[in-house]
Amino acid sequence: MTTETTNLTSGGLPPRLRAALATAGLSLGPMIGAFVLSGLVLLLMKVNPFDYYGYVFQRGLLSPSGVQATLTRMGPLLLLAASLIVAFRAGLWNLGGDAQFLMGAVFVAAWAPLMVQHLPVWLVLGLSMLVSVVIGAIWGLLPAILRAYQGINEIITTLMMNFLGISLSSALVKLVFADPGTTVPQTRTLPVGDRLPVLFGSNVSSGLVIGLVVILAVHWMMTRTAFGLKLRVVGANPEAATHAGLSVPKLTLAVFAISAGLGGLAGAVAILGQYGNVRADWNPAYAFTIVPLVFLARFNGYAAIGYVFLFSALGIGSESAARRLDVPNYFTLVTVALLLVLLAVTERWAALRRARKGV
Amino acid sequence: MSGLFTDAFIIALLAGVVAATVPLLLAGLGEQISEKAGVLNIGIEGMMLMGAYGGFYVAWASGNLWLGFLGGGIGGMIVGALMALFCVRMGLNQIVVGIALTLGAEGVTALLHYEQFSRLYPRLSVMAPLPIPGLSQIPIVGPALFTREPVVYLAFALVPLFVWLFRRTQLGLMLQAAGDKPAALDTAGVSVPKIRTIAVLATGLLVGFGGAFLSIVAAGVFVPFMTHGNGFIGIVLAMLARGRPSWVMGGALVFGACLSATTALQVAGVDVPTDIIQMLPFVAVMAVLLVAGRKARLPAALGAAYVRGER
Amino acid sequence: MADPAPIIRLRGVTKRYPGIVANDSIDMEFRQGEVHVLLGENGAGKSTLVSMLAGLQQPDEGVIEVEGVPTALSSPERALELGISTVFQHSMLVPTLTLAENAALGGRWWRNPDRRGHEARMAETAARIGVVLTPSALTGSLSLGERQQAEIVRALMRGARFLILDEATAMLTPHDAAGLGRLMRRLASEGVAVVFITHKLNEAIEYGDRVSVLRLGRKVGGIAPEEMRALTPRAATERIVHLMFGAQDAAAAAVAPPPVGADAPVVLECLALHVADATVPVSAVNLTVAAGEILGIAGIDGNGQKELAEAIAGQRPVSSGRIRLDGAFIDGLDVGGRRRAGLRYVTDDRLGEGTVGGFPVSINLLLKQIGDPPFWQGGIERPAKIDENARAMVKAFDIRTPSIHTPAGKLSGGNIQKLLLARELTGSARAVIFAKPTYGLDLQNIAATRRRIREAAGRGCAAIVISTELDELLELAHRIAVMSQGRIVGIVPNDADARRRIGELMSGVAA
Amino acid sequence: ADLTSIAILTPEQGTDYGWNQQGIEGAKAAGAAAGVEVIVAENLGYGDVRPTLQELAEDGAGLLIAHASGYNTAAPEVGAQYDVPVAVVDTPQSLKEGAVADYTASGHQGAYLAGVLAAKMTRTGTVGIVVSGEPPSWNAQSTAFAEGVKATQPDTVIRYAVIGPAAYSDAAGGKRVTESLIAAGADIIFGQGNGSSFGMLQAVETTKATDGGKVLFIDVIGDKTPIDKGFLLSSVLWNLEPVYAGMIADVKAGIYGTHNYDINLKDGSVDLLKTANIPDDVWTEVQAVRQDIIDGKIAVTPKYDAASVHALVTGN
Ligand SMILES: Nc1ncnc2c1ncn2[C@@H]1O[C@H](COP(=O)(O)OP(=O)(O)OP(=O)(O)O)[C@@H](O)[C@H]1O
Ligand SMILES: Nc1ncnc2c1ncn2[C@@H]1O[C@H](COP(=O)(O)OP(=O)(O)OP(=O)(O)O)[C@@H](O)[C@H]1O
Ligand SMILES: [Mg+2]
Ligand SMILES: [Mg+2]
Repeated sequence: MTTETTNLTSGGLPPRLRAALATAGLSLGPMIGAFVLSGLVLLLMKVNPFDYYGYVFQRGLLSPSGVQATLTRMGPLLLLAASLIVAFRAGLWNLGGDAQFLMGAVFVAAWAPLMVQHLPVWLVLGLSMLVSVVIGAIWGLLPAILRAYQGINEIITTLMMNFLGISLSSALVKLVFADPGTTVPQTRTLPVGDRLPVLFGSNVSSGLVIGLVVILAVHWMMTRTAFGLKLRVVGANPEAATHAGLSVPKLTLAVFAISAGLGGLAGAVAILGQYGNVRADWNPAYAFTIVPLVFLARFNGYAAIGYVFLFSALGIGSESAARRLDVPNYFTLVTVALLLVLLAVTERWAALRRARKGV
Repeated sequence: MSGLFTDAFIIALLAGVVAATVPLLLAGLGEQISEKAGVLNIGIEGMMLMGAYGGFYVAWASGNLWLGFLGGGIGGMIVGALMALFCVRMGLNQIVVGIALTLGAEGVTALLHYEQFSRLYPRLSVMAPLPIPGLSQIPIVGPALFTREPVVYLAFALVPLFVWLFRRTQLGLMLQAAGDKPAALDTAGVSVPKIRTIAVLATGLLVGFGGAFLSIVAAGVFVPFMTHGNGFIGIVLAMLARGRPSWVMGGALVFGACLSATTALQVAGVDVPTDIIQMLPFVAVMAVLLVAGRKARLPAALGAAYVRGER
Repeated sequence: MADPAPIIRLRGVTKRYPGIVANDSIDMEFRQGEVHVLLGENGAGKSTLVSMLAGLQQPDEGVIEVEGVPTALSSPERALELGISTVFQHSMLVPTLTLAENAALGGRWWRNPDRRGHEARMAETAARIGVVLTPSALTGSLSLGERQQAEIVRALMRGARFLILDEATAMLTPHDAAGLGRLMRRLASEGVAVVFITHKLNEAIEYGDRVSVLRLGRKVGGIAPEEMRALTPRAATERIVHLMFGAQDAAAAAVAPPPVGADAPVVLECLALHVADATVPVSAVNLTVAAGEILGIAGIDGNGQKELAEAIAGQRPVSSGRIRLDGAFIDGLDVGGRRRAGLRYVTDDRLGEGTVGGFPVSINLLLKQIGDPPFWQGGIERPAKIDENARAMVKAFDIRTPSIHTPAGKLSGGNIQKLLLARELTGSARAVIFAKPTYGLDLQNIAATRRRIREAAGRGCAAIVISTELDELLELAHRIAVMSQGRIVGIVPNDADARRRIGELMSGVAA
Repeated sequence: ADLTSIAILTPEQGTDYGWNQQGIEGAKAAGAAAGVEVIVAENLGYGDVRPTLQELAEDGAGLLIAHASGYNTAAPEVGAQYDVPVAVVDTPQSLKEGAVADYTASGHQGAYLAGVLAAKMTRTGTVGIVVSGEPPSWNAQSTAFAEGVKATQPDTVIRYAVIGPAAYSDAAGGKRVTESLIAAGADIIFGQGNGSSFGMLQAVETTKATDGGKVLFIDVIGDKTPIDKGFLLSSVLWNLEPVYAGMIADVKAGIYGTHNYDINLKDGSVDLLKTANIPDDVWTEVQAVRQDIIDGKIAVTPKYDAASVHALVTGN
């Protein structure tokens, strides 16, 4: 895996802005490419691609409720992106985000609906998020320890813990946290009124704000603070970190705690802001979707925000377009795949160009 | 519970172990080649689905199950070829492409299924078992393990073949060099992209066979998303095996045995939640890692694109 | 020897990298039976030339003629086919394969690599050039020196008619380097064309038939064989130094280190130090270094020097024994604590652990002070201070870099070394360990580095210099300890008799 | 009230001869009968269904049928937001006047009959239940099936196996587990699963029972006769049309949300499929039991939890 490090130099805002604009530009080309290619597939299916993408834009970007849905969906995704940025920049390939997300979600869903009966809502929400961070971090502890003190590759352990966590969260919902008031295996439900507040009377959950704040904070931490730099040194060259007197094991634990904790927080925000409860066997596999986006964003928080927005809008828009034109929803997967590949091609091309310019 | 553990039942359970093991074994061995050569192949779930679809389609259209396997191998290789093109030739990020290929293959196979089979759900005939003379006469073990479809024997025969390939051939050395120090392979006069392409195509072929086994032998039918995470478990197996084919087989058997044990316990009427039993193989592996603390060494260049002369 | 036709001739060969012309219309000839020495300071373009001959890179302009025919050396495979065999500057062995397997690599994919046969042939070839190696040993378990020997043996096994050795003696002991020199001569007499790159002028003069000097990518001159034979070694050295560095006298006469006063306080002490290690356990090391003293540690590569240095620096756990700095025990401290106490370690693994290649020079200069004020305030970076520090250091230590924001990995080895020295020698250093401080550096950089070491001692630091080059230690050190198999087998004062006594200690005569 | 269109949301594609297909076809038929447009949103998965619910509400659907238990939290919330009545499954307690009604669809009465049929038809004295997960409606049918078996032939052995916690598409698992049950003596398999049920079917078609005879399959929800190769014994057929028709009528009458809906033998929304594999005399006996259920002489109580299933099928 390439550990690319961006924004090493401490430049001011203009280059950053320029980078953001460039990223936006670099995503537009692949998007058009992906639409052209998937448009060809649509033609094979005897569907007018213009109609299809008309609906995608209409719903994902133009209709008020569509945009609101897009923005709401972004909240947990941004938190997962932040979680992965911390880990990936530190050279730790935490691929267990889905389980960390689910563990956070399950415990919060079990806890918050009970607590709101006793405590003020704002306190419950705040404590719930804290709980989710702790739970996520605990779930990330084993891979962290194995990596830090035994040198066991975290890709393997986080993948294993992922399978394990998905099963365990399901078992917890069925066997421990099930709502006694319903036959469906699911946790108690947090009443709509007790969820995270919506923004300015819209339908957009304030989870979006939490996500934005956290990912920007993480980006700042990784690029502007001593702690972030230490993590990046560990990520770029662990031998150099040891040589420089950094405690690689401790930093590894810290990275996992933050990364997995944010994964758990993403779960909490999804529950507190949108879902209200967790059903057995529920796994939206958000982290799996976010991994490629974070790579494409080159671990840059701003770029990640852009990609997450793009993908949320595409998801919301495609569901609508598929329904309206009677295209099986599977088609969305094809579009996403094409888009990812083309984005990767563009990213590679841009990297080569940067190299040629000798940056 | 009297009379449950008849020969027939034990035979079925053992046969179930084999049926669950073979796709994992093929996926794990396939992933192992790629990883050895330094390509982290996250796309094998997609290769497997394409193998399952291609295998089923050809078997159904031709009426010949063996041709079906060929189709499955080709289906997997198509995804493998894309992986090789994007990651080996163009040097794109392997994780991004791997996930993209998995999503794409899920979408494409589900669409094709929807267009072709979703109203008829055709099912295939059974592949005739090939009793191994002598061994098949052993009570219980004979009918369970040695009266199997020929592809099962072939799948297990791959293990010694791979051991031979890795240990006794130039290709084995080359794969290892491509994964551990591609520049050294290059300067020894062997093209790194060529070796890695061969590896990824071989992965596609094997994993495609694994998918074809699922649709042709294990299920006899294709349904969308039927690989059901088998590919991802293959990745875990390959990583844990640290380059040794026999370990992939061992791991696959453990997983297969756990699945079959789940069934056995339930059929025997033991009330254990399936969620808990499903966790067992993972718990076991984590426990082994925790206690034995084995360093799961991965190839040094795993996941990194090789560009000649770049440092 | 009659003038044979050149096997390879370069005509106007140019190679550009982003922002630099690494080779600028080079014309050069390599003849059968000749050892052609390429000289030039760090970054002059020698390795770039090699990479084109080896088929790793293609020239942007110009032609490479093989036996008079313009030929595209399009891949390493093609180069090998044409009988061009290369020992690269950086190891090109697969660490997870044995030496013999590395030698066997290549050929039809289904073929058996024939480990036995290669082991036998490798041992035989090694014996022929007088080095001892274990062909069945795993490459990764060997020292860099042993690996370099193995690479040379592998190149010879290929039976090349055109052999390139890029700084092949950098990791060898003087004894083995001399052996390699004799071998080059023998190969040349057998008709092989040898290209030999070195930074050691004595080697160039002793083994070379012809010398070409590169500077900033250009060929700035050379010495033809007949002239070579005519010149005395001293005159040849002067010619070459002049070509390489212009008028300046880079190899300024070595100044003897200032003597250490008898009453100089002891700064660094190792008391019965044991370090566990699978290959070379360090045992019972007792050392004392006084303020202003330079203690040399001699020994063949891989005899526990690195393990000892890392243990003192705190990077490697000590199994027993104690370490004292300025009278206080520091063995309980971690790397950072020891650094704050005044202990510094200039590693020889400059890219591997000394720097983070992708990070800018400015950050690498502060790699061991991350979070410290004034560069970080309350944990938040202060770019202005960081850059200011970097500019000052770059100036003070003459680090040649396009910018302080350039990734450190893009600097040449010599400049990376200066970066490390700048980082370790500023501030309140009390004791400094230098591991192979000058390997791979050009003459000027060697001189500058040695001057830094002397200056550090002059300021009252205790210095330990680990080196495989005896001459370096004889030039620098007050006392020289000899290390063998993880033990200090003797410590001798650096006097007229030192060379002989160290030789005895190293060969085990006077254990 | 005026009702021009209704919408149904299903988690998977409506081509599964099962849950999703039945929901969509039922809604279409009910809509056609009442002259109401039916919007179908299928294959939505089990993730974030709110945006689709919102869009359908905005598009003017006068009733949102959330045809998956996974939608039972989101649908009432979106319904309340847009003031659109919604129909949910598996949560009878969410009944709310003018807003929410439940149609916990369970063919438990039919499953009981299937149990009676199986008990009468088994040669080996062992029947098997295979499920690809344990959602409430399947648990209810599994218990009812087991009760039907036990009531008819108490010494019949019932073997029960779950393929996996969420193995809905695991066709290979379906085949493997079914084969184990057949080897354990079952010659009749009661199978519930989406994609995985095709694996069960394959097992039944390709494996001999322990007595050397044919294994027969009892399906649920849909009618797989068109793809049968002669191994389909029966199916617990659901017909959701009356349920949806009732909803449409209630919305129009302004009384939606005053009561829940169910499916039962009485109004024909649940029935047992007759195939050529069922001898006439057996069918007659089964029909008698059917009448008893309709008449209330036999009470079949749905039990939606997995524990009830396990309690019934363990210890034999
Ligand atoms: N892979 C590369 N990418 C970009 N630039 C390179 C690369 N390799 C070499 N260069 C450039 O070519 C120049 C010459 O490098 P080269 O390695 O040939 O020097 P050298 O003479 O071998 O130096 P040394 O004595 O340090 O080994 C360098 O200054 C550098 O700028
Ligand atoms: N990736 C790169 N991009 C640009 N220049 C490079 C790159 N890698 C190396 N160089 C340049 O190559 C030159 C030589 O690099 P190389 O690493 O071969 O020399 P070195 O071994 O560091 O030199 P020495 O050890 O002799 O001082 C340096 O001047 C450096 O600027
Ligand atoms: Mg060089
Ligand atoms: Mg060099």
